[in-house]
Amino acid sequence: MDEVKYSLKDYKSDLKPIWCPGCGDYGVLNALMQALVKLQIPPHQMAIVSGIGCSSRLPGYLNTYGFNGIHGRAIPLATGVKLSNPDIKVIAVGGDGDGFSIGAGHIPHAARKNIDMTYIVMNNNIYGLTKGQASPTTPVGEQTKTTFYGNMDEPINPIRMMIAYKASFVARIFSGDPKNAIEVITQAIQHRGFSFVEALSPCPTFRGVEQFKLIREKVRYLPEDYQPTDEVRAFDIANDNDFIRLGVIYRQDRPIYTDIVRKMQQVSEKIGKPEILDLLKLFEP
Amino acid sequence: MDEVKYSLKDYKSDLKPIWCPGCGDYGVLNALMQALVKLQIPPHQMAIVSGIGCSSRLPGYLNTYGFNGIHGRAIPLATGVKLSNPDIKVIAVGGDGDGFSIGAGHIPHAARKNIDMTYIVMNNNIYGLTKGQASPTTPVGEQTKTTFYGNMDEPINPIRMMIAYKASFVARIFSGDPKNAIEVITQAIQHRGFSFVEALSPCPTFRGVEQFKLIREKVRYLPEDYQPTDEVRAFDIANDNDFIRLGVIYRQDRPIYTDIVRKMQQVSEKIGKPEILDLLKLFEP
Amino acid sequence: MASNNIVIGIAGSGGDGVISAGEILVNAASSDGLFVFMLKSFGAQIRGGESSVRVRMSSEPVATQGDKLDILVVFSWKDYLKFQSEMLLEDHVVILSDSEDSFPEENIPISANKLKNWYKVPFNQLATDAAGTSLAKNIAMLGVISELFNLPKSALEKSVKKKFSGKREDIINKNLSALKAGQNYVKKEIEKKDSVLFEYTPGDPRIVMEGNEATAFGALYAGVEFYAGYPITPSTEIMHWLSVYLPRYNGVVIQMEDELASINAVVGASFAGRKAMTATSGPGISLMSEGIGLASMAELPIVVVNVQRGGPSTGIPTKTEQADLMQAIWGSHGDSPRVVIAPSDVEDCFDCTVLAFYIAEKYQLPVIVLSDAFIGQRKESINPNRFRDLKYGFKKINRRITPTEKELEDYHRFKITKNGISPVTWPGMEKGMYQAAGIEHNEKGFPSSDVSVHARMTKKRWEKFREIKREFSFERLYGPDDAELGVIAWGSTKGAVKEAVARANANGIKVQAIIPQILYPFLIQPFHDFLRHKKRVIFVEMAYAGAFRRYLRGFIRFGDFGVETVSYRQTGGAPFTVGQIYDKIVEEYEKKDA
Amino acid sequence: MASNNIVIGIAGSGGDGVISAGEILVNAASSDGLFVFMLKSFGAQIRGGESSVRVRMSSEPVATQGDKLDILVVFSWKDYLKFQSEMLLEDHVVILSDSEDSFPEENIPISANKLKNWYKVPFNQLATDAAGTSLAKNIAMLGVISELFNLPKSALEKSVKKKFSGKREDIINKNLSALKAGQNYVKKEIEKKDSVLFEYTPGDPRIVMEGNEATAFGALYAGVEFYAGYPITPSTEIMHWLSVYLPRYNGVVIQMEDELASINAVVGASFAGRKAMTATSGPGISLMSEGIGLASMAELPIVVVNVQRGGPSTGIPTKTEQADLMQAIWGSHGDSPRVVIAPSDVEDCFDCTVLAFYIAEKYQLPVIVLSDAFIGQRKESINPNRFRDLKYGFKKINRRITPTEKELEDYHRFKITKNGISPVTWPGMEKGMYQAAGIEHNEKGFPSSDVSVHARMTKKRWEKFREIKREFSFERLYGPDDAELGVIAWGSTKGAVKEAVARANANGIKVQAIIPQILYPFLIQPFHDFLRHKKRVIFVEMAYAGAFRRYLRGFIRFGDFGVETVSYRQTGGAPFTVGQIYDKIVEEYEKKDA
Ligand SMILES: Cc1ncc(C[n+]2csc(CCOP(=O)(O)OP(=O)(O)O)c2C)c(N)n1
Ligand SMILES: Cc1ncc(C[n+]2csc(CCOP(=O)(O)OP(=O)(O)O)c2C)c(N)n1
Ligand code: SF4
Ligand code: SF4
Ligand SMILES: [Mg+2]
Ligand SMILES: [Mg+2]
Repeated sequence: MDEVKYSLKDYKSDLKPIWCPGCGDYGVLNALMQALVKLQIPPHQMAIVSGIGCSSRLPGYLNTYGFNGIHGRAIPLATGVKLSNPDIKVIAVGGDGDGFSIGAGHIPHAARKNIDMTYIVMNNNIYGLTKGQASPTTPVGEQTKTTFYGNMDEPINPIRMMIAYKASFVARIFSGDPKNAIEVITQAIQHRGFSFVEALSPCPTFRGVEQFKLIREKVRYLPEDYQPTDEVRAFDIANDNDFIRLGVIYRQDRPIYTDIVRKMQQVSEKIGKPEILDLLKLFEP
Repeated sequence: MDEVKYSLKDYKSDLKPIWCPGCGDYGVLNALMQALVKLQIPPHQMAIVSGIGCSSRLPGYLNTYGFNGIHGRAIPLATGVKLSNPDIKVIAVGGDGDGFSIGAGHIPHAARKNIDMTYIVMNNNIYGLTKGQASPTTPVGEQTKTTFYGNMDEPINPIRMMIAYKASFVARIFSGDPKNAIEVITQAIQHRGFSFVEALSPCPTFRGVEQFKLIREKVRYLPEDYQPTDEVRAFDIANDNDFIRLGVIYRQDRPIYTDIVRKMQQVSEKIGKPEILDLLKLFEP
Repeated sequence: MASNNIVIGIAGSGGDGVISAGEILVNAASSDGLFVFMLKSFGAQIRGGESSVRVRMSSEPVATQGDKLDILVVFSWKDYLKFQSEMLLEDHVVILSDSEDSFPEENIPISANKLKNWYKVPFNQLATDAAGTSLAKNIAMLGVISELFNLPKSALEKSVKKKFSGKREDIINKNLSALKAGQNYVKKEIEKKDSVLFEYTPGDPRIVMEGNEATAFGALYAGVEFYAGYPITPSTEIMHWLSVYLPRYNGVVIQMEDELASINAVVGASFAGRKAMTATSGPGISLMSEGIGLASMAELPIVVVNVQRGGPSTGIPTKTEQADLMQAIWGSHGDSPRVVIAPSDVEDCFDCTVLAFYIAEKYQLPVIVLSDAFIGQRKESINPNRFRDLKYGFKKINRRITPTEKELEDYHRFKITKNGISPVTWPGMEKGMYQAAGIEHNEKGFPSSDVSVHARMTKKRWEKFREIKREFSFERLYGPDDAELGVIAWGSTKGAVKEAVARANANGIKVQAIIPQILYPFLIQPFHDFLRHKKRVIFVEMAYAGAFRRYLRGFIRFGDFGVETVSYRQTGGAPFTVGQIYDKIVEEYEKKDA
Repeated sequence: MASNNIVIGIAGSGGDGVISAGEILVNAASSDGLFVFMLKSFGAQIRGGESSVRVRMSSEPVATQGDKLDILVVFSWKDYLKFQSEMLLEDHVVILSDSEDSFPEENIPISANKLKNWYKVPFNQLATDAAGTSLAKNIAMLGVISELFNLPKSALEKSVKKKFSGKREDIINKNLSALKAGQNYVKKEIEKKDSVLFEYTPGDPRIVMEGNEATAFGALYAGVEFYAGYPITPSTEIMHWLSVYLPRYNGVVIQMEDELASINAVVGASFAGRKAMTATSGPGISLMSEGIGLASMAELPIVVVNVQRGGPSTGIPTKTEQADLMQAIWGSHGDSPRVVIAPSDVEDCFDCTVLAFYIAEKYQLPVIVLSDAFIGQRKESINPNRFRDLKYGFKKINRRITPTEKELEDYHRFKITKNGISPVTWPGMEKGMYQAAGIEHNEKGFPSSDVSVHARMTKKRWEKFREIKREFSFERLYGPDDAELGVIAWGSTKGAVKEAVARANANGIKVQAIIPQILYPFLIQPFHDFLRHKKRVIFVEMAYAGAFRRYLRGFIRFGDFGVETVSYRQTGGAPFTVGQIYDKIVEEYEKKDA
């Protein structure tokens, strides 16, 4: 990484973000671009994939290959891209609704398979794009467009879920803390395997401007001596009762899916790789 | 529960199970019926709901209200039933594929909302009904119809997932240990809230007759002094490295969804409950 | 020019209060008994982006937004540009723009003759002077136009008060001052040119509804007890509304994790005996296709509202289209009967939803209400008394039929009957336990893969269609029966077709239109009657692939009537204008002797 | 009775080796160059339930399973009863049953005249004596029938050997002994009655394939590189096969968590430049409707195989039906172009899959291959040389077109071109970065909700259809052109239609059938040609609601040809028999002068 071939402007697309003023997603976009500059990944070697939501607009703001897919399906879409071309850096992004509500069924499987991608969820505790309904991370009691009498649903804890899913890299950043965010995203992208980053990313429009302050007050870095390798300890510290922890909460090195696939292909080829039409032998009576 | 009004035959339907000889699901069905006898729940006050799979055939074998729905959707189907009639005991059942693969996205939400139902997953580590493909709990290395070169996917840990989801009752039984199974299912049904029971339920047809023995060797009850109220401890003991623990691994008492809904309805009614057509006032200019 | 029918467009940025102004105007007009039609339009930005509103008011019934603007209010020309194609101008248009807008005059893309009545008004200044805040500039603007064009003035005052009711007294007063200031400005500064002058006599107040509200209200009226849904534009208002009001009537509204969950929860609720519904749009309806098929198979009444939007895929969520027709009818795998009903305006959203519950409960099958963004999100003024005496009134919408004591003795949930309808029980009923299933089953409900059982049960499920075709007909005809030119349209294109047909007949061009409400099953008799005198028929639809045309031809042998057919269609986004349809009518009319 | 065309049915329980016996028979016949057709049928039980197999062999080409059995083998009458409606008997049928079966003779539901050639054979005994295990009773049975009916004997020996190859030598030998024992039993115990005697001359060996295997093999042949899927009956064999062979050619097969994930992974793989596909059935295809629409919108080539089964909902997973036609065409929301192709037999599964890749890659859109359980899971013998010289051969299926260097200088991924096809890049290509999207977008790929952009881009996406209609035609006609009676059918009903038409013409009943392969876009010219001499046309489909009929009428104005149309359809489960179609042809033929 001596030579700086790609600078910020190389990663920036011609589209101007249409997020609201003060939206947390700006910070996440910036941190991601800074991380890319640090990592010097050639833009054409990347695919940024998303679902639908304000946050899912992010791929359009980057000058890489991108796919703004359908609501909730960023992860399988990204899986298809990655397995088709293991050399491509694949980053999936989206919102808390996109990922934890409609997309919830896909995450455990990408995580356990350890598909080599980075998944950044911009969690604003609300549905932004559809103008303010409760999301799976909306706090209890909150009034939203669908919870006139106050939200009654216990919010999920994404970090704990990811640890339970055996995700091999689990981290949290805050859009209002760019330094930490850049560092953590950089590590997430470098990680071989499924890396998950929860980005606390306020939505001033539908959660009020106080949301930013409330988060700022509650976030803490991990204890100095914290080792992110013990899943039980990680599960414990992710409890979110007093503080919301920022940083790499859990990580583990284990084989990645594309490597395993490659190995399988090699074993398979050894069995035999005849001309396709010679496979007709299989059907001889 | 002094008077025994309902006996086994009251819960048994006219359909004879068509499961294979030796299928673990027989044991689960029996344990469930025994639990119902213990609990003396009137059959017409129950709805047993399922998805699709060998295990999902279970509702048909009970003489209660039942719904053999579509693959992966037992939980939302059950949610609809329960919220429509809180007096009905709702039990959802199904397989590991039905629940943890195609249905995986629904579980966290029923769990966090604490919808008052019991969910029994008959885990046989395989897709039975479709004749032997890998499921999310199939061990690594296993050859199945879709994993000719051996399964490469790290299996999920359902118990850990459920704890991370804040399910308020998380337990495991073994179809080959009826006594424990009856006891745990009874408690699960009694529990107010979302109760989850993983039933280890071998599939001799597609996982071989050894599966039963292998499970038998690995299962252990929880330590005598075990208290199922600490989620971190529960998460830890659910690691499955050495033993597979049977019993109630985690439980918590918190408000159930239907109670909260009722309260909301009361608040709402207080605001006013005019004749429907009087609501036209709302649209006056 | 005096007029009893006026179309006003307003364009600006998020902060300009464009939509509020439109709403106040609509309310004022409606409380003076006028017929009102209001359309909103936004850019893709959630906040601070461009927005526009178009209000048509008239002392005669109106069926569309009006093709062109009589009055255009521009807070910022830059924002107006984004809507230019949606906001066409009459030649006599009067334009009012903010005099502080720095947009270079030479770049204003409006032909000089239209700019002849152009006033630059210091809206900001007026607001700041009168109310102490530029936030009131939209109210000042209302003052200006009400004075200039003779819009309902005292009603406007009332509406401003109502808008800010609940706010502090001084806020109300400040806004009233802004309104006054606007009016005074005109009196002082503008030498009144009566290029457009609105004339009307106040009547009984009308109420104002959006289509989605009418749908939600219709559901409540029909006795809905359970709503499960997942937010999606442009349908979410239905859920918003019900989440406030349904709990009051002991109903349940639950936001599910996705549309798969929503539809299955709705099916579960119906199994539990409840009147149950969901509403969604494009992507959501695609996800629901499996669950809708389950309801067909399990013979459970459910109502599914699809507020169509621009497609395919995510498409254009905020814009309208009519391209989901065939999916509504055939969208699930297998022979899966469902009824499809299409509302054609705001009132009809109410009627169709009520009808949907009636049919669903009576026939025990899914009913799809095929609305769209154009009707779902527009406002119309409605006579409040129309709801008092309705055909499918509250009392008449019974719940599904339950078995008699005798039938319960040997209960066959899916008993084969002449009309396919079998009495149904639900959990909690002491006798009558049964298994509902998505798998093929016999009359008892037990699973069966027997070929003859499948044949019998399939027939049973479709027999209901025969009965529905017997029970319903429709008569939604516009224009003279003996016209040789016909128009067949559906859903939200009704408004433009209706006005175009009226205009054509007024101009001596004989044409008749027919607009079905129940689309599937296909009620053929009214079409056969309609075709008796026709030589040529135009199919109108707001969709590219022409599904409606194929659909009609699949059921009607136009050749047997010696009728030529022409397809007139365009992709969605902007609804048809009356002029477009009118021109097409003229074009085809002129061919008649060719 | 000598015959070169014989239909054998075998029924028994799981342990009886019914299916193995059928397979050995098929292999034997095929290696002697015979034309073979084999159907399996099972009860709902996974293990130990009833099963049956039907094998037709002939020295002439066969297109169906044969309506009735010449030979029936019954290991257990109880099991046979479950299949009675699927296993009709010729009057001259010869029945062999297990002499140890304790089923009461008076309960055998077969008319006396058919029971006249009924042999009770001690299959168990023969097996135990010869092989030391009753497991070999199916082989002993093969010995019996081969001797009795003159079935290919030495080929049978070879097939038995092959079946047990890989097993211990003595197992092979034991089975060969069982075969012999069966043959000897006949020689000794049965005084040969030549009620049915098979006559043939051996020819070049043919290969044996199931439709799903042919589909999988076709995909490999067409260069598929990525398969994502989720198991579902009756399609899973496609995934099974590819999961073994595709990795060998550096391809990837991944089992996803559901069909939503499968289709999106396939779209992702296509975005990454790969030839990608999935296969599913009923419920799975409903779940994929949103993702298929995404491929339409993002203009990405994908191949989706739908092996139709009985519906609606979970329906009858193991049985066949043709009720997904309209869903294939219109199943996604919005105007979402996709091509639909229907294979009509096992070979055609191969051809259609290859064609699907050709069209998908060339036109950059989803192609749906509409197979069904009847063709997907049956076996047919095929001339292996037919694969050597194919129209859409390996070399000819290019990948989608990529942009030139010059085009890359100002790359417009969705450039509007005359035929709607624009050059495409994918991740890894140094220039040509772009954003794919399900949201409406301009030529560059940037999101747009502009009405005119939507109109232009929608048109672009559908222009491809015009070109496809230019590129393809088809000629699948059976019977004389000048017949006044016509039959239009599709997919798996081809076999029965073809044989019925042949029989009718042989009997002096002039009739012609047409069976399209590409169903959508609708290639109208061949139909117009076909209709030239027709007065009356029968639509044949295995579905209750009659979607095919509606579909055809939507595109063809039969009235203009003066053609009367008749719909002949039945629910799925059991495929049409030749007799059914023949009778319908006769019935309609006789009406011609009425
Ligand atoms: C299948 C489907 N259902 C619903 C929607 C509507 N929709 C679009 S974005 C969204 C949720 C947005 O919330 P989130 O994912 O948290 O993103 P945010 O806007 O908050 O960044 C919804 C419900 C859709 N596009 N597709
Ligand atoms: C949408 C859909 N996809 C796939 C299927 C096919 N299918 C039926 S059951 C099943 C999996 C069965 O496995 P599991 O849930 O573990 O149940 P088991 O048979 O092992 O008890 C599958 C894939 C289906 N019915 N519907
Ligand atoms: S609505 Fe919220 S999440 Fe969306 S752009 Fe605005 S601030 Fe950001
Ligand atoms: S296949 Fe397996 S799970 Fe299914 S019934 Fe047989 S043993 Fe049980
Ligand atoms: Mg969000
Ligand atoms: Mg299983």
